[in-house]
Amino acid sequence: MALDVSVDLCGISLRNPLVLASGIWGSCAETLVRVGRAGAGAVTAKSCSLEPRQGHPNPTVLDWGHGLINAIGLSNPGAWEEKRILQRAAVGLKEMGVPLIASVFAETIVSFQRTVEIIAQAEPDLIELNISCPNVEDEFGRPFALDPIMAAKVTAAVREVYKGILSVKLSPNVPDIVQVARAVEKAGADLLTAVNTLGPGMVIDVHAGRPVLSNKVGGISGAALRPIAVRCVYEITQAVSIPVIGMGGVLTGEDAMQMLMAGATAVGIGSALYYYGEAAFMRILGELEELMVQEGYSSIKEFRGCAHG
Amino acid sequence: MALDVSVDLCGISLRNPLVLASGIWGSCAETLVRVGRAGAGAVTAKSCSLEPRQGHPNPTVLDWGHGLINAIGLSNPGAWEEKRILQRAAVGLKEMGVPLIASVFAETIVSFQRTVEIIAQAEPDLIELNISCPNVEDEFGRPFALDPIMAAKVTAAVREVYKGILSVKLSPNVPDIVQVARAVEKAGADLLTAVNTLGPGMVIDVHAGRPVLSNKVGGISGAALRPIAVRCVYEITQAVSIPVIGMGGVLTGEDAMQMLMAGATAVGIGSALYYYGEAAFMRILGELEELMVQEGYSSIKEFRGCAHG
Amino acid sequence: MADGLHRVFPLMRRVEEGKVGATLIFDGELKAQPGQFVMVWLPGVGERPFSVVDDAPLTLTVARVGPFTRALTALQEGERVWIRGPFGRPFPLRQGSAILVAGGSGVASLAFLAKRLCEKRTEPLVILGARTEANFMLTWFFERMGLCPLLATDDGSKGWQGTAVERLEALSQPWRELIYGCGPERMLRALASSAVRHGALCWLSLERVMKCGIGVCGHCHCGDQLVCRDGPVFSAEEALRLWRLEARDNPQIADREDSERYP
Amino acid sequence: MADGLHRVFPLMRRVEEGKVGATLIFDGELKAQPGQFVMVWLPGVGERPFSVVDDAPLTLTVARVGPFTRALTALQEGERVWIRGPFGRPFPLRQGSAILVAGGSGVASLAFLAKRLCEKRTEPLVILGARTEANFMLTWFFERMGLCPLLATDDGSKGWQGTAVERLEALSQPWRELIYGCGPERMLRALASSAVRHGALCWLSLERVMKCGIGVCGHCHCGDQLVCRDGPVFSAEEALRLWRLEARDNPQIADREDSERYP
Ligand SMILES: Cc1cc2nc3c(=O)[nH]c(=O)nc-3n(C[C@H](O)[C@H](O)[C@H](O)COP(=O)(O)OP(=O)(O)OC[C@H]3O[C@@H](n4cnc5c(N)ncnc54)[C@H](O)[C@@H]3O)c2cc1C
Ligand SMILES: Cc1cc2nc3c(=O)[nH]c(=O)nc-3n(C[C@H](O)[C@H](O)[C@H](O)COP(=O)(O)OP(=O)(O)OC[C@H]3O[C@@H](n4cnc5c(N)ncnc54)[C@H](O)[C@@H]3O)c2cc1C
Ligand SMILES: Cc1cc2nc3c(=O)[nH]c(=O)nc-3n(C[C@H](O)[C@H](O)[C@H](O)COP(=O)(O)O)c2cc1C
Ligand SMILES: Cc1cc2nc3c(=O)[nH]c(=O)nc-3n(C[C@H](O)[C@H](O)[C@H](O)COP(=O)(O)O)c2cc1C
Ligand code: FES
Ligand code: FES
Repeated sequence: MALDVSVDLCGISLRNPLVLASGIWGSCAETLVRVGRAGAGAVTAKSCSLEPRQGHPNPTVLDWGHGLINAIGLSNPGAWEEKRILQRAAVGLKEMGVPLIASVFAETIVSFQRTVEIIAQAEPDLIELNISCPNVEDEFGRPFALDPIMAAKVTAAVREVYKGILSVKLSPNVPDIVQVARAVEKAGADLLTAVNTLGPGMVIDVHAGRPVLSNKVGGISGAALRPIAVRCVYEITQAVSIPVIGMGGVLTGEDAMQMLMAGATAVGIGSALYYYGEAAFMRILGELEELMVQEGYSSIKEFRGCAHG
Repeated sequence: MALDVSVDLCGISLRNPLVLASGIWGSCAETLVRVGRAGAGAVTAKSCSLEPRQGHPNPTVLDWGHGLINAIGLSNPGAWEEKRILQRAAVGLKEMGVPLIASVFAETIVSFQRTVEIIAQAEPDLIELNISCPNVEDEFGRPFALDPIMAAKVTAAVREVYKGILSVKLSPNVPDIVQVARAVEKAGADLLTAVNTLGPGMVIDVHAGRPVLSNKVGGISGAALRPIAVRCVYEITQAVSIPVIGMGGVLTGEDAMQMLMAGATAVGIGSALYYYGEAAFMRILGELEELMVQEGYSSIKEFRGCAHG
Repeated sequence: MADGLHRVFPLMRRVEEGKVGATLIFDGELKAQPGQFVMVWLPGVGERPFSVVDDAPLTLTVARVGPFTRALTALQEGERVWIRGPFGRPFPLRQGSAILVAGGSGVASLAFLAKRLCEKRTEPLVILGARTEANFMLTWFFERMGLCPLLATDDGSKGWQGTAVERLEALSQPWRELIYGCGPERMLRALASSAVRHGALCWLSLERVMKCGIGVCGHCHCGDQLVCRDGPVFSAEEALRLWRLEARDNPQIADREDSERYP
Repeated sequence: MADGLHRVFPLMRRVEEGKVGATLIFDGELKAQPGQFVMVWLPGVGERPFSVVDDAPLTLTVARVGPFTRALTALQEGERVWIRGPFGRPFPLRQGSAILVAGGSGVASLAFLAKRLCEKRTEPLVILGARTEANFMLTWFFERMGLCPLLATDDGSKGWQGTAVERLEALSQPWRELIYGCGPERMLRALASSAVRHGALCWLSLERVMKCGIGVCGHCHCGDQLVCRDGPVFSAEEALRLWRLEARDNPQIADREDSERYP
């Protein structure tokens, strides 16, 4: 019997559940198209802000042995240039039927709205809000993602100006991710992306006697993040009724199946590209299909969320 | 020139900075003494509560590839039996000059006090409060460690009934560990232990379609935790003036040096015993000494905290 | 990535073992050495340690003593178990002629040892003890190798009347150089004393209730050793030291009843 | 645990290269292939990519163009650098006779290639270009191998007056089958067109500003390729395709000045 690995994400049809995560390869139209060609079910562009941002000086990304640690500093060419990039990417992706997800971040609610308005002009299939960046209006500059109330405010504000499909990307670095997920759902998100990087963490070079990243600390992704991400997706999907793109440390078909069994509707792939390049998609998909055959599943909905028992 | 690896922990002299972490091997007097004999600078007993606790059924601990995940469920024989265990361990350890750290947890503040009073009768060199357990008096049953105010209350309450050296063990699962550290310092802790396990995380067996741990979720320790733990220790030691026992993923001398450079006064060793048994201590110490020679350090204070720059 | 998570093994064949248990032969191999054990997980039921009886195909022999072993021995062919391991230190395979003394389900690890010894062409003498005739397990396994185990039953229903250790003491032939034992702790204590008295090299496989199985939690300690990691196999001298350590601190332990492990 | 963190290399010897840079020979080896690069971290200064000139001992040749390269070329013997890598795809070592065409600090990776070719006893013809005589680097390295590079300077102060590619075009001898090029992008464009026109197999090493260096961040893209991961070596045909892709989307890019990379 033929395997059906397609999934439906808020009415968007994905040929398979594997989605390129934001910030990996997604800073130019050509690489986004390339990842689509390589088999991704959907692709996410790198997060962009209203104004261009330089990002942090090197070193910015390291393989510390159990995944990556990064403090890229959200470098991006700004919303107007990003709009052009998305438009170009959309042309190539549309041909292949691969949905395009745009990602937006900002340091104030108003700036979130403005940026989304510009990015929406490129008509991506979905806009994802990366709220794991400092809220400059907060007295401690805490990221929006760490506070259910602020996370909901951003969501509601963007909801006002954007009628398309809206995802909010959650941070694992909170004592109770369910609170944030519920708040964001109530504020009008159509789906959730979970999770962003963990930590932050720090790697000290003992010969230099100092942190390696120029930013000192960075977000943890890859294998080390996996069990945390799986737990987050499990908890969230138990508590909300909107779909979740689950991500964090998915490097194999088995990892992807864990995410789906935890309740994810689609699965983000980021750090895996460090290990396997864009071949990650066909590799992970092949392994997932093999597991499905082995376990006698013919479609993904047969086992989605089954770990909830 | 001779290397001096001894450290001073609130007036307690440790022949080397490596401390057995709570919960690994520390559930009986004989294994505690054995770890002392194997070269530990100090040893911590498993956390105990007022009443005996059974813990969770198997599976309770797993090697998931990048460290351990555990949900032992804080099984312990209760404070009265633990007192006997500590007394027996103290005899063997005193001979070797290895300090003994007791660990206490409870689900209410009063029960923390009662348990500490009993354990104090065994006269351990130091009592550590494991506050990463649910506070049953909190409306959400959140662990004390996740709330600076509750963490401070426990500390102050125990401080009242215990005049010996008191450490409080912090959780990495908070958006701002510095707040908790400061609150606990102010409430009277003599030192801090950082950090307890990360997460929780979840590992799903895709063939079974369910979480492997009987408790579904468990705390992450070992390599995956390391960069998070190093960052926590770095942030805490920047903010408080009491010493810190840094732990989380220390498997090599280089890892131990990272902790010390981040500002730790001593270094906890837990999951490393899974990989190397009690030989972990001499192995890590040997590697640390080799690095010290290589970098021209003759004592630990020469590089402690140097990563703060 | 090398990890310690479970692998799935479908049951290929189940062999009933008298009235007390079953031998499970799985579809798949798991490289192991005699004396090592695996942790068997039945999702929703629990996870328990079992000695490896053979590694190719993976074979376990299970005595029904409680809920988990009841579920395990009721598995149908094609159903699966989840296994991690092998764990623990194996029996040392020393040069010389050996006697294997098993009580109850202790026969499992010694069956594997007998197989390895036969492969090395040093046929061991095997003594099996059980309460009563219907409780013997794996006798067919030894017979298949051409070994004829000496049997002993408490009630005399089969073979010698008495324990396996009494049968050993009563051997007409001289003791061999190497003694390997596995079974209920009371039997192992008797065996250890005998072996030391006879000056024989002797190794015993101990059991303790296991949680992690990987030498982390400390639950399985016996004296200052962790049975899952430092054992389960110890020399008789070491076992005697560990029991003394235990008894010193828990006077009641010496006469602990472990009859439930001796079907 | 295999990771991608930095290793420390003490500087063993520094060789001044005219007025424009220095060659750094480190105490230690780092297995690499010609065309690959490493990320060099100077704590507190920054981290930048450099081609490997030799891997045993590890050798880099650095043109002083800004703050990092100034700090790097000012290192004293015994001082240390932090290195991760090597990264990227190397030059393919194909059978046949080769011409190596280098401009500016592009000489670094081609020096390593020349060494490997000489080891295979297929001596390449080497053409080096620079602005002026004082800007040549590593000529001693080629001469030590018995190679006599043809030199070209923009100002005619040494060798042929003109660019390295013009020198190549003016060769009296017929072109060889294999062309390898590294240098400023303007030069590489000219070289690629020439090579394609002559029907020669040609590989070029491109440069882009790198952040991660490990194919993650996407910063170093050229068309749909990531220079750090898919390159830095591309065939001339592929490079031409990538430049066309780039130019289509950024019309201003075609005439971008990269003189700072061409001392
Ligand atoms: C190293 C080792 C090897 C073993 N090999 C075999 C074997 O080859 N064949 C066999 O039949 N049995 C073997 N056992 C014993 C087997 O693990 C127990 O019989 C089984 O755990 C009982 O589980 P239950 O739920 O059926 O019974 P329960 O009713 O839960 O317990 C019955 C008895 O089994 C023992 N037990 C329970 N839980 C555990 C545990 N987690 N770890 C260890 N013992 C436990 C206790 O003595 C308990 O009193 C071995 C035990 C160990 C430690
Ligand atoms: C694959 C590769 C191999 C290289 N090999 C060599 C070599 O062997 N020898 C050599 O001298 N130079 C080499 N370079 C160039 C070298 O990396 C730059 O000269 C150096 O980064 C300049 O740093 P700076 O601080 O001194 O100058 P800056 O003032 O910071 O920059 C001067 C110029 O250097 C380039 N540059 C700056 N930062 C980077 C960066 N992160 N990545 C790439 N280029 C950058 C830009 O063109 C910039 O305009 C190589 C570059 C790449 C991409
Ligand atoms: C180098 C790098 C850059 C990233 N940049 C972004 C970003 O711009 N926006 C964002 O929402 N997430 C960003 N992330 C997070 C990823 O999208 C993803 O949530 C995370 O890496 C976990 O997935 P993984 O383990 O598969 O990498 C970045 C991650 C990495 C490693
Ligand atoms: C199996 C296991 C049991 C643990 N039990 C306790 C405990 O009882 N009390 C406690 O404070 N910490 C406990 N911990 C946490 C450790 O003390 C330590 O903080 C953590 O494992 C991080 O260190 P590591 O990475 O070196 O293991 C336990 C950890 C493990 C792996
Ligand atoms: S069962 Fe945990 S240490 Fe042996
Ligand atoms: S520098 Fe990051 S992808 Fe090339």
